[in-house]
Amino acid sequence: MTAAAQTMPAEGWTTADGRKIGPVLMEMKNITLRFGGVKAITDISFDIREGEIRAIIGPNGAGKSSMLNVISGFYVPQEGEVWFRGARRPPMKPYEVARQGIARTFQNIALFEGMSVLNNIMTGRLTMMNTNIAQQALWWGRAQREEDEHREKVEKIIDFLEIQHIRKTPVGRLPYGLKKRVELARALAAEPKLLLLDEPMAGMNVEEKEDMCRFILDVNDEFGTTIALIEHDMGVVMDLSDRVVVMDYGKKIGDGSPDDIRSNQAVIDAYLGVSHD
Amino acid sequence: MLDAAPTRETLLEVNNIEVIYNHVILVLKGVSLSVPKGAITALLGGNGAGKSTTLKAISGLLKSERGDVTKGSILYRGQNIAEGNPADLVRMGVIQVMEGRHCFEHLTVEENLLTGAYTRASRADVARDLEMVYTYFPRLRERRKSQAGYTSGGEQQMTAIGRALMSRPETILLDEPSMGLAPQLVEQIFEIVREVNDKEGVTFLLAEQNTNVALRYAHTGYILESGRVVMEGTAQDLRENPDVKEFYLGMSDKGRKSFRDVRSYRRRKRWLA
Amino acid sequence: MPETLLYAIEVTLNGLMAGVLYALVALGFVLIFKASGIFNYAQGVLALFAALTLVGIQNGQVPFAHLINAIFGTSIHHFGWHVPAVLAILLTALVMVGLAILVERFVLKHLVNQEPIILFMATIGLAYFLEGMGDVMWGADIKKLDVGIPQGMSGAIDDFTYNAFGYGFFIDQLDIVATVVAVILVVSLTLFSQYSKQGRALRAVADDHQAALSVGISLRFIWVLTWSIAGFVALVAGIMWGSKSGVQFSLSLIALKALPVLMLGGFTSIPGAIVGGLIIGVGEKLFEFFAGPLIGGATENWFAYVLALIFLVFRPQGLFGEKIIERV
Amino acid sequence: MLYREAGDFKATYRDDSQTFPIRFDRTGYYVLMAVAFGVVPFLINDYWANAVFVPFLIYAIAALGLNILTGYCGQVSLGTGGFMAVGAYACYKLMTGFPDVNIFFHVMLAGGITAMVGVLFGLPSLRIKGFYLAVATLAAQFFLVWLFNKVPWFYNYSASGQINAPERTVFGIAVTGANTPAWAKYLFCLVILFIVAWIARNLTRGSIGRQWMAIRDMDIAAEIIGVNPLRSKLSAFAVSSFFIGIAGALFFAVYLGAAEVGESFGINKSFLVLFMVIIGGLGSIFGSFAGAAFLVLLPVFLKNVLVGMLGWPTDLAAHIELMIIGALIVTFLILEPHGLAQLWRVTKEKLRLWPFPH
Amino acid sequence: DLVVPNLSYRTGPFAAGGIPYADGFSDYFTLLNERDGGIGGEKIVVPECETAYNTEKGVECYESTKGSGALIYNPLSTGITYQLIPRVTADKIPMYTPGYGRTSAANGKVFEWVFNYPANYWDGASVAIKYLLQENGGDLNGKKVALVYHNSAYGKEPIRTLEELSKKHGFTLSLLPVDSPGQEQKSQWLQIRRDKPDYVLMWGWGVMNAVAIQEAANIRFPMENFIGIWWSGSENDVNPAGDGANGYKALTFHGVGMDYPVYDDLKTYVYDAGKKAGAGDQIGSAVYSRGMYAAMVVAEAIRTTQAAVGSSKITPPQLRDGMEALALTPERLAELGLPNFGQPFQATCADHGGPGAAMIKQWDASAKKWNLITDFIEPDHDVLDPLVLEDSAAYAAENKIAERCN
Ligand SMILES: Nc1ncnc2c1ncn2[C@@H]1O[C@H](COP(=O)(O)OP(=O)(O)OP(=O)(O)O)[C@@H](O)[C@H]1O
Ligand SMILES: Nc1ncnc2c1ncn2[C@@H]1O[C@H](COP(=O)(O)OP(=O)(O)OP(=O)(O)O)[C@@H](O)[C@H]1O
Ligand SMILES: [Mg+2]
Ligand SMILES: [Mg+2]
Repeated sequence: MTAAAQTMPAEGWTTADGRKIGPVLMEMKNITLRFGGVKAITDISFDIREGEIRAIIGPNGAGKSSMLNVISGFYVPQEGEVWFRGARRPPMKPYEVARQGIARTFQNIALFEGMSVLNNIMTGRLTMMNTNIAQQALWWGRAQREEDEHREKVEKIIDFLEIQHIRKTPVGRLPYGLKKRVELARALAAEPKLLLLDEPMAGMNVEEKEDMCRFILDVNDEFGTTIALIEHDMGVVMDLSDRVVVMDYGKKIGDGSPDDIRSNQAVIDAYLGVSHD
Repeated sequence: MLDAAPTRETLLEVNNIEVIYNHVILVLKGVSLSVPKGAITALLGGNGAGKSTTLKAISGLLKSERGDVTKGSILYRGQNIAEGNPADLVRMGVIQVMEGRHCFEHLTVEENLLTGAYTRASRADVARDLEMVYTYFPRLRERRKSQAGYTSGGEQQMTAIGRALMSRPETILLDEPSMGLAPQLVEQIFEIVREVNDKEGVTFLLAEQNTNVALRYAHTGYILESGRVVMEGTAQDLRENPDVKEFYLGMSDKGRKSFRDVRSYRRRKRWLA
Repeated sequence: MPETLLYAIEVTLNGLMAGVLYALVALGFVLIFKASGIFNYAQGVLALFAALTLVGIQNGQVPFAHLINAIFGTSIHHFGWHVPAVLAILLTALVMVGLAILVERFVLKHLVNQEPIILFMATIGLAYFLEGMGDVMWGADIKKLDVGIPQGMSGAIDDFTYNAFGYGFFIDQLDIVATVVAVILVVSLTLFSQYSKQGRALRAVADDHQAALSVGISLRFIWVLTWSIAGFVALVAGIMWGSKSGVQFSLSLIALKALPVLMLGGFTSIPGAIVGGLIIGVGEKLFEFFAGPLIGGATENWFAYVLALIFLVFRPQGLFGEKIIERV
Repeated sequence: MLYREAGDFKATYRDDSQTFPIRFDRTGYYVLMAVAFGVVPFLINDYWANAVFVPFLIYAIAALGLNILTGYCGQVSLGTGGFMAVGAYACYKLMTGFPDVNIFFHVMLAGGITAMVGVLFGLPSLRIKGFYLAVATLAAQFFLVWLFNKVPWFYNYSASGQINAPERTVFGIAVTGANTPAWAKYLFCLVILFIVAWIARNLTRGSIGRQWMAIRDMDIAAEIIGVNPLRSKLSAFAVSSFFIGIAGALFFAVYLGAAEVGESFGINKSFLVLFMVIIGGLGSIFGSFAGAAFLVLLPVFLKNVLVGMLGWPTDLAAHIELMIIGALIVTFLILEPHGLAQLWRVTKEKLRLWPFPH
Repeated sequence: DLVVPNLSYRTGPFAAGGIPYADGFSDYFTLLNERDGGIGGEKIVVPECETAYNTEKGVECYESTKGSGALIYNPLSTGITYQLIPRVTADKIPMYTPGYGRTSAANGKVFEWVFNYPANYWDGASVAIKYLLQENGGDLNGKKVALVYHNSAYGKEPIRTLEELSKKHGFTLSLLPVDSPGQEQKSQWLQIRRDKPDYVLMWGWGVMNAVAIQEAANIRFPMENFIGIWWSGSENDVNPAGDGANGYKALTFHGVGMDYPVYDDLKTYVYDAGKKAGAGDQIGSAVYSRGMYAAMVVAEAIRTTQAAVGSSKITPPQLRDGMEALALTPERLAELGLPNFGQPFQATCADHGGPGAAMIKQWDASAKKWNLITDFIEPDHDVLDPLVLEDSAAYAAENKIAERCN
């Protein structure tokens, strides 16, 4: 573990550009995950603090996506503990995890292809809608009011992400980059405490990446959402993140500020190849 | 680095094609390209510009997505292939690596690679090429017995590229090869592209978002926007074009800017409104 | 040995044989599913159509006689010749290949890369069509099918077991033939799909039509090939079932007996079809034999499904099916 | 441009999410309703009621039910026949057990009972997916048919196991039994269909509907974003079976008047309703109507053309009818794989652009 | 013209039985039209409608034909019959279901519009047992009888009667249902092999018959102890088993073979004139002659009605009266070219069921023909009549029908 990581004050600190990083929100303790003979994650520990942008990087197959899956409760690690908001998280179904305020996007876009963009984003709010089936069947009073309220929130997100024009389009027809944006919108709709992004910029050109960065920064800034992201574009990672975890072959080989990582020899050997400017 | 020599004969020629999906959605509005033999040609452009559609129109995969080439022609070695079926095209030496991996989930990584050699007869050659792919991608050797559906995103991408190499094609249509790959590997893949191009004279047409890398390795390039070609030229010219620099390479006059700064301003200039 | 045990053995043996007959039908399903991810609803009708064609050819029936007579007011029915069984089977196999080509040409080709449920739907249309066509071609009356397969109790087994256990077991000779044929089919098809290049291509097509196209696999060839094989398997199933009950409409309903077998064995597994068949055959026969009289009988239909259901709860992809890949 | 949406702006979200956002459609819908409720009852005779309208209305209810389960929630079911049988037998027992209660409540209660049975057989859907799930529903299909055939209590110990619907009235007018006027049958079914379709529409546009569709499109992702798969699948089974139970009750009580379980509610019924749903369009309310209309009307139409007009022998006509239906299904699929509903949508999209091709 | 619709099935799972029946029914009316110019000068029109043995299609056929002045219905399906009973009652059109349908419809006091003479399922069950009694010197005590039946309303019909009879005669009855269509009967026949019943009765239809006979032959069950109801006694049922079927017995309520003068007329006026209904290969088969018998009874009823109302044009309610007044005498049968073909009977207002007598026929596999081996055997009315009364009374109560004919 790098020196920087150890010297972090427990209650948080303020970054150079004036954002407040709070106390630890989520902590992974000694996670080990195996699939039959394949060891996807070996004894990894790290934490995510409130309000920060945390990057997870590493070569292909290092176990990054698997780590996100552990956080969202889809994979159950053989060993290790997950701590969330200061308490140990008991074994949980993924949908219960979602209800705790953890939303995410997926590496291989997982939108609901049969639905329109609007409906896809509305699914993000399912955890917050609670009229019962009889009320919805009648579509009177509460059900309709609830729908309108949530619709309003969703429209805000649509405006924010600039996807008004495709609101009613079935997502199957969208080009890759827009799908990624819709996925982000769906995750944002859940108003999460912690937002997990799995390669949000893959398949985008610089301009689109810039847009995406802008959204991520704004979310982080305006809603105070904590973000953990996996990304292969080092420019993005280094510019955006407050702290970076580096994984290789399921093991953690580095953890610290972007600058620490850039100069970490193990990381350079395993991942960066050349030292990035 | 050699740029497109003007003497090269044209291998693949796309003439003013128009593509419509589902009989209603017009996506390509007259795209023309010519791909010189033995060169690396890059197809650049933003999301939804129609890069993938162009590649699919060439390889004949469009029909399987209910798309149709309604105008124009596509010539390969002077032969019209617009109506051809993909299998015949592979026999003619054109193979496509599709965007988004498209591995055979239930087959193992090795079986995936072997299916790439479906059109080839000699077992010995196939075995040799398998070895070659494993040398290019050592990670795949480790995972060869895993079902492709369970490998990581990057591993699937390597499998898809390796699979195409296994068919010993004359022309490879590569759709976003760098997507989801670690930076080191991106370089490596482009190195492989260059090596295959150099040594075996394989022609490449590659659609890429990663303009930076693509223009470093390509000889010529086309820029597509909203279904139209808005710019073409040698890689060199494109790289030095100020607009390309700004929109596709993310460089301002002062060199690369930080992604953190993007919040302060937004560009919305376009060739086409 | 106590009586009940002897009966149990006899029922088990017969259950195994019945299972083989189910497996023959299930095999056709598996092949097509493996090669294209299509759940072929028409498989039962295919068996009926094959059997009808076989009998028609054997008896020298004029195809479409009824239609011709209705339009031209003629009265033709038979060519007046009789084709030997072996030749008739060969001709029917050819007809099935022709059918496969037509199916590819007019149906599958246009539905590349569609979702499974839509392909399933297309086979429903096909089933309607073939059912109507079989009737128009050869008539809807019941036909006797005889290709020389022996039927009835096997004397040899009866004698042998009588001498050995003091009780002669009943085994139908037809079932023995069916078993032998099924074993040959299963072994050769397994070898084909597991170890040949075409077999690998077949599985690739089932996974992803587009990707298969992109590596140069000719869907047309693969589909014609598998539908031809499935047609041949349907012919075999049609012969076995048709010899038992005559050839008529109900033959197409044997597909319903094959469904639980298929699900239990796994949609993609050729050996699964046979193992599933055996389990279902034995299970339902034993249950009907021992529990049936207590609860009113005719339990076989639902019991087969309940049995399959129990297995599936523990192995959702069937006994030998490919694991359903669940990833994000 | 004949058909357009320009100039039809929406100021509120509520307006924006109404069922027929385009004025042209809305008008069409009101006209259709006016004809269905106000004109048809005066013109209808026994033939049109019994051969066309009543079966169409009842199958539309069943198709709506199955569409919720298969089209919206993605759970393939081949148990429709069995669940219709539950509805029918429940209705029969209620009708004979409580003759003084209004038949309308019997029908609704029959739906409720079917919903419970549906939930029971829906339980395996948590583990078993795709076509494999068909096994669970098929088990339901065959088991239920067997049960109603074997246990005499269900058919009130009649000699042959047939059940007969006694006469029951609504507002003093018979809706079941031999003396029911054609228009009463028709209206009774129409009213119920109207209610059911309205409920289906409401459920599918709200959060429950989105849960179903999320499960259908990608169940794992749905679970990760917070959908409880158990609850949404079972609720789909419940709602779907509720509708199908109603359809079964009407099928027996109003349409057939007498039924025998294996014959009226066999596996063929399951397939038939599934075909309706797929041909009509999975995940589409309109599709359920279109599919039911297609498979009820087409055979009658073809029969009337081939036998009635062309005078072909009935058997030849029946066989050729099968061929035509089969060929039409395949043709439609090739034209538009997502069913009649999608064909309709694409046609509208083209109309909107008309006279320009794109 | 007089309209007699023919709700037939020439497709679907039971086409093999539906085809000959429909041919026989139509051909007989064609004969009357061609030879006699119809009945009483009125041509008989027989519009055919395909039901595929499917109740819903049956309803559609009924509704589409009833408007055209249909006089009487004969749907050849228990399921469709049950559908139509309330409908014909409301529409006041008679329905004729010889040898099938709802047994208790024999009680004309309750079922005003339904006729099922000359025999019904319960008669059949009783005749079969009577025959067995004859074979066993009047004593069935301790004998075992198994009933293999189609697991449907049709197949279940005889159970009640057989249970009563088993009590009366002291034989044990075991029940073996076979699910439709009946391709697979291994378990049932293994059970028979184990239980070794002395006799097996069968209520089957369609492919079930052929498979049962084949399986019986397979396990070497003595064929002469295997008796089928009349619907299990067609050539199609025995042919697939070949020699194995030799000796199989079945009930019949009419004659077999082609040794009746009417067939000569059929040949001259219908077949040679190219006016036959079907392919023409069914003539003389068991089910064909049953279709013909049904047509003959309907024709005689029409004739009786015409005589009674004094006009050649008749209405369905008048035809009902004619059906109730129908007298089928041996002389009349001989005149019709069907001497001794059926049992003579006289219907009444209360009696819609006829005498219920039937004969036993046996299959000769080498000659490929049925031989009658008994004369008409009367059923056991002491047992049957109370059952009919009980069942029809229940129906009357449920549907609030007042008894008539009193
Ligand atoms: N469900 C699973 N079953 C078997 N192996 C798995 C499973 N999920 C992941 N793996 C394996 O675990 C390893 C880590 O996979 P993971 O998807 O986490 O990699 P990653 O770091 O996200 O890589 P990439 O950058 O390529 O997406 C890979 O080798 C993969 O094959
Ligand atoms: N199957 C389809 N049906 C309808 N529209 C489609 C289909 N596939 C693509 N499109 C549309 O065609 C346009 C071009 O898409 P295409 O995939 O070719 O873009 P691209 O340049 O490859 O973009 P990306 O960089 O995101 O991959 C997009 O607007 C998309 O919405
Ligand atoms: Mg990953
Ligand atoms: Mg693309």
